Amino acid sequence: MFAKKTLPTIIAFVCGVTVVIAYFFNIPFIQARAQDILKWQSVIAVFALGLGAVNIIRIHVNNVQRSQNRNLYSLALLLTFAITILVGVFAGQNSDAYKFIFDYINVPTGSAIFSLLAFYIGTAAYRAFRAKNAEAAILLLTGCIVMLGRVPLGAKILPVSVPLTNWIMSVLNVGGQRGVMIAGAIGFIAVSLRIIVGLERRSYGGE
Amino acid sequence: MFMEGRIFDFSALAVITGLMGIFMHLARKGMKVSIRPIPGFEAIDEAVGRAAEMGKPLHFTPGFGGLVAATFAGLEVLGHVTKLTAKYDVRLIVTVSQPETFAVTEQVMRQAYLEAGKPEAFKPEDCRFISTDQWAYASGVIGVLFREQVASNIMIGQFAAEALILAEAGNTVGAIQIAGTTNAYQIPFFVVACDYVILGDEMFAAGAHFAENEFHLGSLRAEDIVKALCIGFMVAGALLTTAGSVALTTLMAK
Amino acid sequence: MDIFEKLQNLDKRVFYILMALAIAIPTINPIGLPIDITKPVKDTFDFVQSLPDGSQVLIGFDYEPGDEIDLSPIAEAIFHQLASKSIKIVALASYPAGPTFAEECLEVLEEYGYKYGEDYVNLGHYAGGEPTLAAFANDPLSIFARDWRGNDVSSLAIMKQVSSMKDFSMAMTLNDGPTGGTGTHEWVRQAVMAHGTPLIMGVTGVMAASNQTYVQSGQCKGILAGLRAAAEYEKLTGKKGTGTVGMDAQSIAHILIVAFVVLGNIGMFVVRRPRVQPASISASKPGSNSPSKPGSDPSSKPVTPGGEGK
Amino acid sequence: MKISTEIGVWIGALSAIGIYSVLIKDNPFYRMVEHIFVGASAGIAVVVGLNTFNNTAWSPMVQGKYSLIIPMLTGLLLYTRYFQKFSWLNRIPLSFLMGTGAGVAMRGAVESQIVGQISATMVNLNKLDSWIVFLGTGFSLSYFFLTYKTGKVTGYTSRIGRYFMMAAFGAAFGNTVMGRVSAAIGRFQFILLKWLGL
Repeated sequence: MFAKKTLPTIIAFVCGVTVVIAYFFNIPFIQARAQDILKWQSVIAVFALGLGAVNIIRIHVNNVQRSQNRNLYSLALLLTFAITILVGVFAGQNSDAYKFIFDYINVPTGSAIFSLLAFYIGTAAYRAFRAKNAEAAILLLTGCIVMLGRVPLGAKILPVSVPLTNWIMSVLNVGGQRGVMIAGAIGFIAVSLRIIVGLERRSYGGE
Repeated sequence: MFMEGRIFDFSALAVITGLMGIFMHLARKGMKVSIRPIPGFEAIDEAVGRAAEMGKPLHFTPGFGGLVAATFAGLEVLGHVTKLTAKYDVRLIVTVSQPETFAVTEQVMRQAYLEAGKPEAFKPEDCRFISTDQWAYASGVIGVLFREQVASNIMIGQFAAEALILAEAGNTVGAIQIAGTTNAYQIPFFVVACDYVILGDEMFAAGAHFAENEFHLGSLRAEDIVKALCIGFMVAGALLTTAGSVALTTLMAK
Repeated sequence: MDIFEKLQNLDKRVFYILMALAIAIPTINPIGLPIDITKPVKDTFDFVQSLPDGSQVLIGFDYEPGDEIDLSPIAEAIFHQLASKSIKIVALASYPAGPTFAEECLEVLEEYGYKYGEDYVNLGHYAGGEPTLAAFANDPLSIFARDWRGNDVSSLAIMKQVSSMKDFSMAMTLNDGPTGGTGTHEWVRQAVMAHGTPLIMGVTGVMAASNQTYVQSGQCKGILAGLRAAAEYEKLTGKKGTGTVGMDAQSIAHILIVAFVVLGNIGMFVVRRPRVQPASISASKPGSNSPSKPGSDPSSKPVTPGGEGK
Repeated sequence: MKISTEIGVWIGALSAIGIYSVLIKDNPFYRMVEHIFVGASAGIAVVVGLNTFNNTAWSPMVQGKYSLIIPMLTGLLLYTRYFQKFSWLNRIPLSFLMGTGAGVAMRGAVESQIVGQISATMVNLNKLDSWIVFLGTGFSLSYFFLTYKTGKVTGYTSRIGRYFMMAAFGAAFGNTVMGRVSAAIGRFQFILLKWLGL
C-alpha cells in the first residue's frame, strides 16, 4: 500500500517542491538537489520515448496476425519501422541511408500533412466567417484584414490593411490573448498543485 | 536568501496556492460551490445521443500532449464520455499520441466501463496509440475519422497545429464536434471549425462539472478569487501609473 | 437565387482545386511583387546588430518537419547577420528532428570561414523539454557530454567560453509551439526570467499573435514570424534565399481565401433563408456545410463559445 | 520540363501526392503512405532516443557520474506496465516526471504568464491604445469567472471580453494563414520544381 500509493505521492511532492524552492530561494544545497532532479528527469524522459515503439509494435503485429498476413498496411508500417532503426543504429545518423529516410520519407510526408492546413484553413474560413452576429463579424473582420495586410498584393488592394494589421497585432490582439493566457496559467497552477500534493489521482495511473 | 527579483513572484505563488489550499479544505467541509454552465460540456449529451441515433461511433482524443495539465482535463471528460457511451451502447474510439498518456487513458476507460456496469464492453483495440510524431498522429486520426465514419468527434486536451487538420476532417465526415484546448494558438481554429468550443481555462472545470469533485470545486473558487485579484492589481497599477506613481510596478518587480 | 445558395454551400473540393492552382502557378512563373519591411522585423534586426561582435549566442531549433519552410529560412537569414559580426553560435534542439535542421542551416556559415567546434557547434537533441533546458542554463556541460557529431563537448573551444546561460549575449528560439518540445513560454521563463539573457524568437505565423504580448512587455527583444519575416530579413541582410521566392504564391492564396469569405457572405445576405434543424446535417457528403449546422458560427449567446448552445 | 531521376525525389513527391489525395477522399494510396510514414517516424524517434540516451546518460555515467544509474533504473521501471504483477512500479518514474514537470511549469508560470503580464498591463492610460489593451485584458479575464452566476454586470463584461477574444482569435487566424500557405508552397516547390523540373 505504501509503495503503491504513498511513495509516488511523496516522490512527486519532493521533486515538485524542491524545484520550486530552488527557483525562488538562494540556498546552495537545495539548488544542487534541484539540478540533480532536473538532470534525472531528463534521463527518465529518454526512457519514455521507447514506450511508443513498444506500443506500435504490439498494435501492428496484432493487426497482421489477425488478418493472417493480409494486412499490407500494418506490414508496410512494421517494415519501414525496422529498416529505419537498423539503418540508424548500424549505419549511423550521418549515413546517407539514414539521411535518405529522413529527407525523402519523413520530411516530405510530414510537411505534406502539415500543408493540408493550407487547404483546410480556407474551407474553415469560408464556412465560419459569416457575419451572423457581432462576434462572428469581429472574427471575420480582424481575420480578413490581417490576411490582406500580411501579403504584398493585399497591401496593394487595400493599402489601409497594413497599418491596421500592425495595430491589430500590437494593440487589439493583446488584450484578448492576455486574458486567455492569465486565466489559463491560473488553471494550470491549480492542476500542477493538485499533482504535487497527490490529489490528481489519475496522474500516476492510480484508481 | 531570496533570489533577486523573485520576491513578489514567490509571494504571488504562495498566495495563489494558499488560497487554493484553503478553498479545497472549505469545499471538503461542505462549502457550496456552483459553477456556471459551460455549453461545450453540456453538448456532450447531444454528441453521444447523435451517435446512438445514427448507429455510428464516437471519436475522442485527449490530444497531442503528454501528462500535462490540459491532458488531465481531457481525461476527466473522457471518463464521463465513456460512461455515457456505455449506457447508450455507442462504440467509442479513442486515439492517443503520447505513450505515457496512452497508459493512463486505457486505465481511465477500463475504470469507466466498470463503473457503468459493462466491463466487457471495453475493447482494447478501440483505445489506439497512434504515434508520438505530430504529423503521423494527425494522419492516423484522419484515417480513423474517415474510415470509421464517426457521428461525433470530441477533442479535449493539448493540441498544436494538427488541431485544424483533425477538426476539418471531422467536419468533412459530417461529425458534430466539441473541442477544447488551453493552447491560445489553436483556440481560433477550433472556434472556426467546431460546433462547440471549450475556451481555454474553462476546460479545467471538467472535474468539477462532471464529477462534482469537491477538491476541484474548491480550487475553482480559489481560481476565481485569484482572477479577481489580478483584475484588482491591474486597475490599481494602471491608475497609479497614470497618476505618475510607479510604486506598484516597482513592488511587482521585486 | 439558386446561384447565391450555391455560393453558400460550395463543395469543398472546388476550393481545394483553386487553392492548388493559386499556389502552383506563381511557383512556376514568379511575378516578383515588392516586399516592404515591417517594424517587428526591423526592430529585431537592429537588436541583433547591437550585440557585441565576437560574443556567443544560443539558438534553439525547436521545430518539427512541416515548419521548416517557415523557420529554416529565418535561421539562415539570422546566421548571415551573425556571421558578419563574427558571433559564435551554439545550437541545440528540443525535437528529435531539430539537430538535422540545425546542420542544414549551419551550412551557410561555411562561406564565412566558420570552424566547427570553435565558432559554432551543434549540440544535438535533449529530451525532457523545459526542465532540461533549465538544467542546461545552469550548467551546459551537465546535459550534453557529446555533441551531434559525436565530439566530446568539454573539449570544444567554443564550449569553454560558456558555463551558464548568462554567458550568451542572446538566446533565440526557432519555435513551432508548446507541445512536444520547448515552447516560447518556456524559453522566456528559463532564459529571460531565470538568467536575464535577452531572447528573440523566430516563430510560425500562428504564434505571432500570442507572443506579441512578450514583445510588448519587454520580455522578448524581437519576433520574426514565418516566411514573410524571412523574406524581409533577407532583404535587410542582402542575402536572397527561400523566403523571397514564396511571397507571390502567398499573396494570391491569401486573396483567394478572402474572396471566398466575401462570396460566402454575399450568398448569406442575399438568401437569408430560415435556419433548418441541426438534424439535417448530412453525414457523409463532403462539403455539405449547410449554414444550419449548429454553431458553425463562432457564437451567438454571451456565454456560449463556439455554438448556439442547442 | 525535366523530370527528376533521383529515386528519393520520386518517393518524396509521391508521398506528398498520396497525402493530398485524402482531400478528395480516403483511399488505399493515402492509407499506404500514412502507414509507411508512421513507421518511419517511429523508427526515427527510436534512433534519436538511443542517441540522446547515449549522449546525455550513458557517456556521462561511464565517464564517472555514477549517480546517473539511479534515474536509469527508475526509467526502466516505466516498462513494468507490461507485466501485470509489477505494473504498479511504473508509477514511480511517472510520479517523478509529473512532479518535476508540474513544479517547473508552476514556478515559471507565475512570473511570465501572470505577474509579468499584469505588470505589462499597468500602463499609463493617456492613450487610446493603452486603454484598449487594459480593458481588453480585464474584460476577457472576467469571462473566465466560472463559479459565479452571470449577473447583469458580469454578463456585459464577459460578453465584451468575448468580443476582445474573438478579435484576437481572428487576428491569430489571419496571421496563421501565411504559415500554412508557406508549408504548401514548400511542397509545391518540391513537386513542381524539384520533381517535375518545370
